[in-house]
Amino acid sequence: MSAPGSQGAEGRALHAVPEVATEKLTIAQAVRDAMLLEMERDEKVLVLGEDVGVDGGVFRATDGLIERFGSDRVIDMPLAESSIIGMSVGLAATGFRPVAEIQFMGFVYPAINQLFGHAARMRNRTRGRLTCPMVVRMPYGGGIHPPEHHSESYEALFLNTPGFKVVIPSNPHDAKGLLTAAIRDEDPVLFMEPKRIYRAFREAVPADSFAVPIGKAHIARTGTDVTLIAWGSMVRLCLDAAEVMAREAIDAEVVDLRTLNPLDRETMIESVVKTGRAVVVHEAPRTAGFGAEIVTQINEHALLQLEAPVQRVTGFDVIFPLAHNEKHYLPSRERIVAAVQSTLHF
Amino acid sequence: MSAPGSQGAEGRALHAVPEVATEKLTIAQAVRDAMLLEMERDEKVLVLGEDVGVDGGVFRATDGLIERFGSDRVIDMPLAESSIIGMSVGLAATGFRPVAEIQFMGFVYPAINQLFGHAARMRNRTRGRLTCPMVVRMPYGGGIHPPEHHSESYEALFLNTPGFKVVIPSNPHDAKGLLTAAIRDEDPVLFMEPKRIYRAFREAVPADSFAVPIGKAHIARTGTDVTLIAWGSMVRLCLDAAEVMAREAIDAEVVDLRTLNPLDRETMIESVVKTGRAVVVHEAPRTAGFGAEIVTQINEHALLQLEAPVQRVTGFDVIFPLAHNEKHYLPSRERIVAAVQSTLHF
Amino acid sequence: MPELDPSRVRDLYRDMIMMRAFDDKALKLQRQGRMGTWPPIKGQEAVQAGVAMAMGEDDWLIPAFREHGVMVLRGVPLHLVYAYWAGDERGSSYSEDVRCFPVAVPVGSQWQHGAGVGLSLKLSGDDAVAVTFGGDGSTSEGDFHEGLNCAGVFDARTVFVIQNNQWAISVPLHQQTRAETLAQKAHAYGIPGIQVDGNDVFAVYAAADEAIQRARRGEGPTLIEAVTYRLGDHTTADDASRYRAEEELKEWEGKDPILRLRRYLEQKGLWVEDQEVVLQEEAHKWVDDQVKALEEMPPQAPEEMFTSMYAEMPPHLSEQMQSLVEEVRS
Amino acid sequence: MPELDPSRVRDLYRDMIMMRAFDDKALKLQRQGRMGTWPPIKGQEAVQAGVAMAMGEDDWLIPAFREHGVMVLRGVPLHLVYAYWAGDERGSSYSEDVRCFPVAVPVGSQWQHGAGVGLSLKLSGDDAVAVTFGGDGSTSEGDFHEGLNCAGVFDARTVFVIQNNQWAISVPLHQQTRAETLAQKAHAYGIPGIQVDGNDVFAVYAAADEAIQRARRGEGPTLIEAVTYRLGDHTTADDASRYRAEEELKEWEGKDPILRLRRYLEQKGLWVEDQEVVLQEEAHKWVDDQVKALEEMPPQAPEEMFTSMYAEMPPHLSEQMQSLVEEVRS
Ligand SMILES: Cc1ncc(C[n+]2csc(CCOP(=O)(O)OP(=O)(O)O)c2C)c(N)n1
Ligand SMILES: Cc1ncc(C[n+]2csc(CCOP(=O)(O)OP(=O)(O)O)c2C)c(N)n1
Ligand SMILES: [Mg+2]
Ligand SMILES: [Mg+2]
Repeated sequence: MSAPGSQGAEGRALHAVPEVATEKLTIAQAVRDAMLLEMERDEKVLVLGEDVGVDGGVFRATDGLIERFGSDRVIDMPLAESSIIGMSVGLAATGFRPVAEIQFMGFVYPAINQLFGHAARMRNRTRGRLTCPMVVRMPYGGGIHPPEHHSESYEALFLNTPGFKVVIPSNPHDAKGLLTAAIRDEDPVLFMEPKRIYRAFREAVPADSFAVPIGKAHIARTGTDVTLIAWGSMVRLCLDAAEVMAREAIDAEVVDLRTLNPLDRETMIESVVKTGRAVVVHEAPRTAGFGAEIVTQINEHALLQLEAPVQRVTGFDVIFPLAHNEKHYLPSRERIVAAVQSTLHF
Repeated sequence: MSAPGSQGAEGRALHAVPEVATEKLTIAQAVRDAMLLEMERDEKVLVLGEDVGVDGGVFRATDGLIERFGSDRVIDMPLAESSIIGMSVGLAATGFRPVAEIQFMGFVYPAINQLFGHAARMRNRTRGRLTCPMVVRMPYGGGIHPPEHHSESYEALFLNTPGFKVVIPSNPHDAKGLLTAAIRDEDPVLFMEPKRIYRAFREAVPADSFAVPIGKAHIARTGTDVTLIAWGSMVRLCLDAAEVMAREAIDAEVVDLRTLNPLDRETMIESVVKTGRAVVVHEAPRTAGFGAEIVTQINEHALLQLEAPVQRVTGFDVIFPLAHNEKHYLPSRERIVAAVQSTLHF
Repeated sequence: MPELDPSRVRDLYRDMIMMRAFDDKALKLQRQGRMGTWPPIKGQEAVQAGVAMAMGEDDWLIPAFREHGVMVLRGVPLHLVYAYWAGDERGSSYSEDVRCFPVAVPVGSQWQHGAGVGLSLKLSGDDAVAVTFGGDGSTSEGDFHEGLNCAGVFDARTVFVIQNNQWAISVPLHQQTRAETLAQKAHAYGIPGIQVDGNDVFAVYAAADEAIQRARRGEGPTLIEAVTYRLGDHTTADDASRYRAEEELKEWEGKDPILRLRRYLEQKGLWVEDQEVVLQEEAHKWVDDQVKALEEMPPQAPEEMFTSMYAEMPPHLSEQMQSLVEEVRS
Repeated sequence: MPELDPSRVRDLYRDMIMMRAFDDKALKLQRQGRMGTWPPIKGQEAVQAGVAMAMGEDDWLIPAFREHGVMVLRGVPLHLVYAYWAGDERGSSYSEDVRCFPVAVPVGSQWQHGAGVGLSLKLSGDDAVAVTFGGDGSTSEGDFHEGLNCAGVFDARTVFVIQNNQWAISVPLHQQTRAETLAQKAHAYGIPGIQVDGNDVFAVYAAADEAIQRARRGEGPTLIEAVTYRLGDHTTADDASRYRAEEELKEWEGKDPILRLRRYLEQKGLWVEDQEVVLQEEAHKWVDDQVKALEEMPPQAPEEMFTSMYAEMPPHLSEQMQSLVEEVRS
């Protein structure tokens, strides 16, 4: 099943959306929509987490689901992340499809043992006898001025340990389609939701159920001079930067990776081969962020086509600052433009 | 305080060791020696962990310490990794210097919340008012055919999250000197011990206390044709591969990073600039392993001097196999030689 | 009821009034966009005042994140508490002689620090005690279990105080555990557990005093469950009316610990309206001064995000800091 | 004592003899280099046989790592148990109708799986029960707490069995917790906890039977603490004489659950030497056959490390697998 129409951020449709009924949704609503439709389609799909029931989730992503499906399928868990995942392992291995919510990515740490030690390993450990088809939803990233631990963008944590798929949508359409695909996936999928743009904009999303395939990147903007590679909320920042640069006749292509594991190397390399220049953008700290893997793969597969070293625009190697200094930490349009300039004038 | 004499692996002294009293020690013994001397020097140094007391540690790294220092300073902890670290945070912030042992790196996951959420953040969070001078010792890596979860080499886990130093010795001399420095350090240091070579060989190590500075790489073998970059047990493998290649007139330089954070970029880049070729070797899975950061930094700082793309010789992107398939997973001399060949014939 | 002389009882009342005043102010500041997310303490003042009064000068406080009251009573300047919740790390950088940990946001993670500090005090022969706080929800985390279990094993000089305000965001206590009380969880660790009415400041004081003295004598840790109620929303980002019945709130507003203590004082003839007026005025003046102090703090330099990462700044961080400084300057 | 007819009592004895035989054999294989690290079950046979007998056909078993006895009784072929500990993942790939989780090496992590499976069974209206094992040491992990607490909240169809063999590698129980019993930890979760003599197979059976029936009736989880003793080393990589007194071992050797049951059978006239000879022979033949089956397993292909990573192999893994296949072939 594939996406009936893909688009970049707000209104930047790249090709026509086929005629299907659509609704204007935010990312948070699209996420909810995907869960709702999958729960209707498959009674084995459960939602569980802290405050996901009566409260409807602290970001309202599960709003109304408990009224619709009852507390046996929308489960308010005790305050215990290790159990949210550990019990999901038990549920998934015996036939359910849990969609677990970790309230903020910064609170996934107590669950790491269950994620790394079991969820990611059950299939391989048993050579396929027991599996863990489950989704772990986690709002991630900065930009909302919250207290400590609420701004983490720690995708790299899940990428050196095999067994997960890691999916990060950048817009409402993909949020719905990718989450649908994640729920139907036979393996554990970490689904990171860019909270900064949860409600930042609405977009027409097909009202029916559809899946955007996991493992396929999306060219969010075509261009010829440089490739910007990003995921989640940084995609929008890249698109903004591209607009700014367009005024100076710099034509940037923006690759929205959408899935970090498995990575769509082909799409990414093709773009870089075409443009000869690349900048990778992420919110996480610089050192050993997933940007390093991107740079490395480009170097492994397109070194001779590179006109300049690939640049990284990232967070700094510091603890994510509290509100006052947040803006100085996060990648900005200006930093992206400066990095592009430096690849152009290498 | 600096190392009174550095050497590569087994017997490959690069420059003369000054005349100091030495003992022939394994890495495990050198680790013990460092703890013992630091405990004698500073009564605030404590050792705590599972089976570190009466049993002397499952690898005997704390053998005899409890007899010498008593159970108030060598503490057999309940089976609770999160508490080993969480209590160490409490101890360190109030004046002690805990040296915590995690029995195997695969069992550090329950402690991630305390490590990432607190140990790494206390200084920054309080702008220096409370600090966490503590060492977390973890035997890591494959090669000993143990049960599941006993072979992890997950340094990358600790490198995208700021606040730690990450140190990995490759020989008894450095094990003693680096651990001494780690215990004296004012910040949390993750000290990963290559269990595969815990007792594989002995080396002359100064009997007195000494520190090898954290943050300095070591040229374990000088060469002109290619730079092999590694840490821990992979350094010996690189040295072996270099010997093999020497017979074919390929002269490899081996950089033993010793510290992954902060990384000694200068030494590494200097070597690559000299040789024009590099291969990075690690046991961890390939994707998003620390090798990617190495490749990226080389590309950022020496792209024009590269004669060929930097190669990675790593574990595969799979769960570390049980004994039967272990040898097929781990980097081998042959794979290193093949990677070097491919950089030479690019 | 323990023998507290009238002046100390009035102190307790004063402490609680001060808390209520600064909590109200924080909510106002938040609505005005001058404060970040704020977790109100309204309704929980008796727990915090009672425990604070039982603590000795050198005792350590290890808070979770809803302990501003006790933090301020232990010596953390209010303007720094405000600064912290307004998004300034310097808010956790109070002076060395304030024996208080910073706020611990990851729920439950502070219990083990309490155990660790309690062991530290025991090992160093320090006479002090570590008092650790947490919420009812935090008792579901594995760290609660580990912290209390380890404290028991090591006879740590630690007192564990649960502010059982009966809700963890939207999750009521009976969905948190099947145990009838939280105090009985102590049984799992072979340590004493006691449930007290957390809106009765005397009961809290008595329980805390006994537990702290026991720990000080080296007789091991105690768990105190103080049953209270969160009269406000979980935080300023929450809307409790989504999940909490109006009647329940009303009922507990009637049990407001401040009203209760005031009624007691009045009955005993220890308090008259004039005093109330003076006290309220004093409270508001103090809070206003603290807001002023907050607003007079020079802005935090952007590079401060780098300067406390390590005792010595490594080269790659200096580079990054330099790039930021240049960017900000230009 | 529950009413077990003589043939079932003899079955219990038989089960325990079988366990002892395959455990002994594993140690021999290990010394010969034909087995990896092995955690012996010697001394703990009564717990495992007693619980296994109380389990219904469709019940799930969620083991830790020292439950080979009960695993085999629940239908895991012994040669696969051997294969697993010899370092072959196929050892955890038994047939679908064996309702048994694989070994969980991270101590304590399986408790939550037990809670999850118990909830799963409840939600799907399955009549079965989840029986989860763990050691005394594992009760110190946060996951124990969380698993039992959640099982309590959800009335999960789960029975938790602690094999309290009194040691966690070198750490004796009194350094693991200050609680006098492990059973009393159930109190923290509002669920029943019972301590039984784990070397008395009837006591174990009775407690397990009651708990399993209770869970099956939907009345919630139970914690069983079976007090037993690890007569062997922690694993073949351990030397228990470093930390354990010879006398203690001797004392417990006298309480060997197999001897004890045999004495009972003999006293009741249910067992004679001839039967023992036949049984021992049968046991050894079975074990030898299983060793043969182990050794007849075709070697695991190196590429098997790739083939079960995901339902569908992603391109980068195919590439890596290809490179390995080529390397092995050349
Ligand atoms: C590990 C973790 N998970 C989730 C959260 C989000 N969160 C913050 S407070 C809270 C509820 C805490 O409840 P309780 O312990 O009862 O304290 P209270 O808020 O009632 O004071 C939650 C779920 C968090 N901060 N940390
Ligand atoms: C999380 C974790 N920490 C440490 C270990 C190493 N380890 C294996 S078994 C064991 C002791 C377990 O004791 P207990 O739970 O009593 O089980 P027993 O070995 O007595 O059966 C330890 C520390 C591990 N496997 N997992
Ligand atoms: Mg609460
Ligand atoms: Mg045990």
